[in-house]
Amino acid sequence: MLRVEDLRVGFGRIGAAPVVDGVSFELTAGRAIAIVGESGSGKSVTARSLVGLAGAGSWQTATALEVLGESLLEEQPARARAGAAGGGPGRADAASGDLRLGAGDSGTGAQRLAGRGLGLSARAWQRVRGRRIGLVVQDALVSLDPLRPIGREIGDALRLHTRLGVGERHARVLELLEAVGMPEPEVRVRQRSGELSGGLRQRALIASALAADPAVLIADEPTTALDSTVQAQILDLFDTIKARGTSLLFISHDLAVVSRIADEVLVMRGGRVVESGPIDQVLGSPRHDYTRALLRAVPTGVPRGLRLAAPPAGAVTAMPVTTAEPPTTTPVTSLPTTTAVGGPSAPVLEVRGVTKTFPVRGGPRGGIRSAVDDVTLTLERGATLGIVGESGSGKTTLARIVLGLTEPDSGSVSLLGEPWVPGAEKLRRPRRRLVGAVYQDALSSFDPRLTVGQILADALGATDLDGASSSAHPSAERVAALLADVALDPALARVRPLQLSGGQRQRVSIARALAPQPDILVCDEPVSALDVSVQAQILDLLDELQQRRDLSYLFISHDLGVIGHMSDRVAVMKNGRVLEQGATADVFADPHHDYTRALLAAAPRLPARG
Amino acid sequence: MRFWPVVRGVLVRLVGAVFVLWAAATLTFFGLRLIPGDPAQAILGGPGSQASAEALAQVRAEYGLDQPIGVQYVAQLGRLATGDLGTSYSLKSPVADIIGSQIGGTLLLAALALLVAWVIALGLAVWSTRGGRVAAAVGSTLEIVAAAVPHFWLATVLVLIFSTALRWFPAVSTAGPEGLVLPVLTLALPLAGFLGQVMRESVLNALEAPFTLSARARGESETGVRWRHVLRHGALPGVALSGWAFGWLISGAVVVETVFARPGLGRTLLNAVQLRDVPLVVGVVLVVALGYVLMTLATDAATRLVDPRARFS
Amino acid sequence: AGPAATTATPASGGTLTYATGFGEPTCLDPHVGGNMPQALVGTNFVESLFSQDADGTIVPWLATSGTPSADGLSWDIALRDDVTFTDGTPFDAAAVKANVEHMQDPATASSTAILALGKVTEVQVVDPTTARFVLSEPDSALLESLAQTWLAMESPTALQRTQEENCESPVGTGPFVVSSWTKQDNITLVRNDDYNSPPAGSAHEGPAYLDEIVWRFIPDSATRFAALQSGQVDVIDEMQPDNVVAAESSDQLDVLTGALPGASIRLELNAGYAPFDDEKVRKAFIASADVNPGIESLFFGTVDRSYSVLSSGTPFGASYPDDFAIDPDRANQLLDEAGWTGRDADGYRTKDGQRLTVDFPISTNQSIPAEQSLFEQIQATTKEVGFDVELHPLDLSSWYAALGAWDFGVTSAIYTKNSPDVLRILYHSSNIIPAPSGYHPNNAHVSIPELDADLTEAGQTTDADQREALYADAQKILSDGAYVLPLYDHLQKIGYGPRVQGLSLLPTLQIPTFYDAWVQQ
Amino acid sequence: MPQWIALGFLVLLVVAAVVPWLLAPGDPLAIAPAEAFRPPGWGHPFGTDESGRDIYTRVVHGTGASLVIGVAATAIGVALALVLGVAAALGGRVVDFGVSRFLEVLFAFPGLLLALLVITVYGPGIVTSTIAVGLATAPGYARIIRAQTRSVASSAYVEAAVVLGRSRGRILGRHILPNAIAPVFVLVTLGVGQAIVWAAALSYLGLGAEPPAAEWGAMLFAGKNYVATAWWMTFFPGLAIVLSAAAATVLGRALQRRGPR
Ligand SMILES: Nc1ncnc2c1ncn2[C@@H]1O[C@H](COP(=O)(O)OP(=O)(O)OP(=O)(O)O)[C@@H](O)[C@H]1O
Ligand SMILES: Nc1ncnc2c1ncn2[C@@H]1O[C@H](COP(=O)(O)OP(=O)(O)OP(=O)(O)O)[C@@H](O)[C@H]1O
Ligand SMILES: [Mg+2]
Ligand SMILES: [Mg+2]
Repeated sequence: MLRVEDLRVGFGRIGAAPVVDGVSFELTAGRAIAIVGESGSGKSVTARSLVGLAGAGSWQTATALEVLGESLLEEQPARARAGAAGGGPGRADAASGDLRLGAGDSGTGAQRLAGRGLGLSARAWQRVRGRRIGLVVQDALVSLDPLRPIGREIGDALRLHTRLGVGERHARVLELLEAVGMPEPEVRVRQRSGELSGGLRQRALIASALAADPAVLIADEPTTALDSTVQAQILDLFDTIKARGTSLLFISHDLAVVSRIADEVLVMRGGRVVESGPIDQVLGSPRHDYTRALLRAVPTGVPRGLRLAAPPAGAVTAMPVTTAEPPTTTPVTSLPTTTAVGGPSAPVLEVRGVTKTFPVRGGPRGGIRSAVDDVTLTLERGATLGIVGESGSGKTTLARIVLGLTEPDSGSVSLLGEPWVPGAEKLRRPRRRLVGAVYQDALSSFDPRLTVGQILADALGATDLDGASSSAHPSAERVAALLADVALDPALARVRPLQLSGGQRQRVSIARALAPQPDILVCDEPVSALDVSVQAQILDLLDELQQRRDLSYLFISHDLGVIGHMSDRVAVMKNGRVLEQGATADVFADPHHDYTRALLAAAPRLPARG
Repeated sequence: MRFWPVVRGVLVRLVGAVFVLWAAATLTFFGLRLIPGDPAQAILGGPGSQASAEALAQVRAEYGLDQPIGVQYVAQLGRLATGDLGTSYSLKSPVADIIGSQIGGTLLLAALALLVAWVIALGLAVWSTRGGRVAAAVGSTLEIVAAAVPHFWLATVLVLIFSTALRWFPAVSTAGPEGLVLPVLTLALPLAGFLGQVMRESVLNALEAPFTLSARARGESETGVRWRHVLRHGALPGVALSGWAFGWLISGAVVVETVFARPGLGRTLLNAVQLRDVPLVVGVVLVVALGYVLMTLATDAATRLVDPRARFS
Repeated sequence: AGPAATTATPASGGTLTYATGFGEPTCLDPHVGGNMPQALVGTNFVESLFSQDADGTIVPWLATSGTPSADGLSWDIALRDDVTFTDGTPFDAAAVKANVEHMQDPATASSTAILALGKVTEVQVVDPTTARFVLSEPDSALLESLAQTWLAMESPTALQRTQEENCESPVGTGPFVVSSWTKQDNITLVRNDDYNSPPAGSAHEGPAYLDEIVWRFIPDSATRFAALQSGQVDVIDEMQPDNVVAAESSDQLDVLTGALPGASIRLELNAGYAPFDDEKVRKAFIASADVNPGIESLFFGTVDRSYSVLSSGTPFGASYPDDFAIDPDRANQLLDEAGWTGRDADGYRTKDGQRLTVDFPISTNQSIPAEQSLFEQIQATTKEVGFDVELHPLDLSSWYAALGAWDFGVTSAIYTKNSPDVLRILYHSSNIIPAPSGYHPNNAHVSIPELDADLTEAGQTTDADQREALYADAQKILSDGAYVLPLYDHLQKIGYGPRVQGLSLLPTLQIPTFYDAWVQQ
Repeated sequence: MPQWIALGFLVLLVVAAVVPWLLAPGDPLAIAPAEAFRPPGWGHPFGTDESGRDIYTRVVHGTGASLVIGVAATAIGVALALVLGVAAALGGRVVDFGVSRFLEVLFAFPGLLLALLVITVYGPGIVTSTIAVGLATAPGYARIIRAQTRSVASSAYVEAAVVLGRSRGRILGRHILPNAIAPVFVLVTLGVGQAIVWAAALSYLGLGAEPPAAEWGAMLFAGKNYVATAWWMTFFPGLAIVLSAAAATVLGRALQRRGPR
């Protein structure tokens, strides 16, 4: 169906610094190949190159690129073609057997088009796209035109590739929506993507890629933004598609998801395929260190206290400024679980009967929505309370109430036995230093004008409020100490957060939270935006800090694996209510509530470790 | 539950609109009374008239101009509240009639200028983001220069070129459509410069957005991408700015109507201010403010219609 | 300039488009208020009792003759008996009486009548064709006054209507009738087919040739000229000097000019207040204000320098060029004598720490751009001797307000009147006292008993020689006292296109008349 | 690249404004009626006007007035807008409602009329037209500042500061104001050009700088009467206006692109 041989793609000068470097694979009918790898490893660029949309200023070469036996490479002699393309430097040498796919539109700045593949004429590519190869691009949430009804978006593929009339197209769109499991297709066709949830948008996008019945479907991270139950439904959908004989190229950074769907897997790193082969073989007995590290980093099923991250073997992420990532935390490989599960200890935080409702504005029904509904929780010293639930279940709202940022409608929160919420901010302020917060989007939690050093110095200043700070230390030293605490190079103090990698940002965010020496950290999805390997480092760091400082965590995540790894106790939330809570092991082993069971069942798992 | 928020929303907007109208009328009323010049003279034939003492006294009494200004204000508000715009001091006919006879020309001018500005801006934005570096540079230069050209100057230059030299279009308004060409262009070009800058930005954003990638991956041609997707996104900020543009156009109409000798509200306003014709100025201001309010409501509604995202914000 | 005078015979029919830059009247009835825009359009549909010929001599029009009584306290005006207003009302002595009463009615607010008919106590209907004007004192300028369009005859039936209605569609005896008035766009005038009262000197009899006149308002002078050039309009007024030159050198366009009667364009020095209450300072100003080069360059030779307070179109004007000689040395000497001996950092003269500042409010509605440029040049040349002339362009209301408050040192005001009696209006001490509206014609604040006596007497005597002597004396007094700096004649400048034939100016106020005009089809 | 040209041009303007005699040693007010209406050529690179004044000298010397009007008017507008915008964003619902209505009134009020009223009350001149333009442009800025302040005030980093226990005053001073105002500087650059055009429009209606000041708008106003015979009288001041407005815009846009995020 699809044969790729020695695909190279890069941006800028032709031939230099490829971001995809020698990728080859062959995809046969009804089978699925998965590409895994960390962020920036070149997965999406590979996918886009196959339909000639690598991006503005891109170049591509390959020895073979065939769909259904037809070559997508230019037919003319390379020389003529290169001449037409402007005879740029680094033109592939015909003698070496390489064939140029051609350069993407070399537009710069002013002309920010996605490149049009020049291997084929623009017209020829248009016949390939959607008809032979369907592409579900990354970022499903924003990949449908927000101003057009999804019915039109899906219908476009039919309009472009079939001769169906308007009425027939409409009927076919409804069929497609039905096929991808969209409820109430007649209503949905007229809605625009802004009116749909993430899962529904992803389905609509898949439907539009499938509309013209392509032989090959490329799906780039199709489940990343979704709740696990929705993810499970989408994966089922891919199973069906595969069963119908469509070949699937599936891209994900989540090994568990990949193991569920793919027949073969390619592990990419820095643009190269480091390992490939049948899924069971690669995941079961990985040969390459990198694959092993990836597998290790998956927290699912890993007991508390075990390190996830591999010992530092050089730069783990592709970001350039990460040389100083984890120098101090290296030696520990395994930590004893000091805090016994449910061990007797004084509660540091008590949430009693907290309820919060929001008026629903602009919604079709009007009225109010309970974001948090009569929630009662207790967090003990030195322990981690995990909160898990789907999107919209009220996790963030609860965290904000605990942080004293949102007033609950009723109920109360007490901190170290004393009233905390509700109450005047003035009364809370002196004890603010006791509670720190780590957010999902670290970047937006930093004042964009400040450098890392200034941010941390600011946070250190907060301790001055109660006079308890060791003002003897000049702040530069204390900032350096803080950075060291989270295993960052003190030189980063002069850098702005915008220039840091995701993992580094989250470390800075943790350092800031630690600055006033809090007792409690509220972590709202602290690792959801990170790659598995980076996630592993952050989770290890949090773990280690908890040990060292006797911290209590209120740890929020939608990822059951992460929650399972991190928490002593866990609370499962849905629609603002806590459905079930208890010791993590108990809840995971023997869920009482149907919803918890569904959640656990939906979470994809890796096959047993080899 | 479903009914009240809607009614409440409408009420809030209504109260807001009435407030805006009231404040505009008040500001105008006191503003005009502050400036030198006697309204009684406006009534008696304009400045420099040598009206007799009796005539002035009679007129002052008749129009209540001998009352304290507060009383006059309340009286005027009372009349306005009942929908009575009063009688023009200088033209001696009902303000409503005068505005009625003048508003058509201005609205036509403003609407056409808005439309033309829109088409030029959108066309330029879409074209110049397509044709490579040179086109992009030309496009953005044109936009920036157009937005920087004072329209009074533009009017004179257009007349010189298209009327005096080339004789394509008449220099002053005519009954037919050809007389509208130069005035509309004069108003539209600078506006197109503004709108174009904003639209280009959103066209570029739309071209980079994942949904256009998605459309291309579906097999959509470049033309299709622009026509079906990018165009709307480019147009959106134009719609949102139309309320502002309306106010801008009315200010511009003062100059354009004078230069091209077109009847209209802008010229009426200028003359009325110069003659201290309080009821007429207040009337025109009220109509313009009402126009602005309606235009804002309309663009809000239009934006919501086109862009479901706006409904949730 | 234009095409050689065609010998083609006049053809009836067609529409002529006129574009005025004088502005749009707020009322078409010239009795109400009374300004140039009203006179311009009004001349087409109302007619006066008398007219004037090119020499300024009174000639009959709707009246056949005017005879004063021996004591000069009444005038018997004989009227034509064959004229009817366009609404069918006959023109007779009762109509004249009704008209004068309308003009004098305070509600009409005629600014012309308050001065021109100030001496008329009543009009008696002697018989249908004789109206007797009874005066409180003799008025030698009565017939001249009555020749002005602002005192023209309107149908007494129509005058019975409300002022609003009469403003919309006044009814007269003229060659055209107001057909419609679209505010800020145009007035449409259609031919009066029953017309039978052309003024003396007309080229034909009976109805006018033109079917219709479209009277447009084009305030912008550049646009107005462009419209004439492109043939969009046939006739324009208020031409700018450079356009006059351009039109004269074009083979398509032609220009009609005539000096408007009344005062010349002049600067009036406010002698009532500092610094011009000091004659030496006034003389210094006049001796340093070098206007001739500016008049030459700015007006491209379309106007001549005037040394007379009266325009060249007004009888009895007297010129005293020597009084206006440029002599900076003398100006400096005069200022030194007047005590303005100090100089400040900017080079302006000072006295007791006060700068020699002269406020100069300029009406942007009345002063054409070339004139404003001329004022800038005066500002520059008087600066040489130390005057700080501050130019303040103002809209008409603000300008009148500034004048009314005597808040100026020098200004330029237009006064059009077809009689040397304009001197009495402008310089009689009684006209320092403002009208109730605040308006005072005597802007120079001239208050000289001998001058008052001269002007009063000249206004009462009908003896031409005596009038000439008296007016000459009056003008010499003004000139000696350096109250006024005459600049040039106020010209009516009418441009017209190739289609237009037979256009002429009525001498009374140099207003274009379309009675004899016709357009080539 | 264009922004460097723009910057260079603006620097030239500032030089012209501060030390005009460096670029044009002549007297901008010196009349020479005999030299009137000379087309551009040797001695008079931009020609002469109706009073024989050198237009190049006048354009150079007029830079100061035009620039001052542009900058000062924008400063007035922005200052007013800052007060209104920040008050509306942070002052609670009542203040916000009041200020928002007030802004709406200013928006609904024809800008030119506002300027006209201010000018007729206080008399024409550079100062009045500066104030008038400032007032007329304030609501636009205020609206932007209000939105900006609101989004900053509800941003994650302000919340992070609350969590750290900072006082309201400190948060306002350290985080909200600096971040809300930063984009305003870009607006100012964009606004200066527009203010110059606005002020020129007032001069055009005879309401701007008083003669014989060599202000660009006033020069344009004087020149338009001779546009058919002496094009250079309007062309060069017009060019100066268009170029400075365009240069300011180009620079503002460049700054905008460089701004954080
Ligand atoms: N249009 C482009 N111009 C320049 N560089 C690009 C472009 N698109 C991608 N790259 C670079 O190519 C590399 C690979 O990017 P790619 O998007 O394929 O990564 P990915 O594996 O899909 O990562 P993720 O998991 O975050 O989606 C990155 O270093 C990226 O910065
Ligand atoms: N300020 C608010 N105004 C109105 N509704 C709100 C507000 N904040 C939250 N909600 C609503 O409350 C519900 C719970 O939201 P919350 O953000 O707590 O969910 P969550 O579990 O954190 O979801 P996610 O996993 O997507 O972050 C949602 O339906 C949300 O729409
Ligand atoms: Mg990707
Ligand atoms: Mg959340």
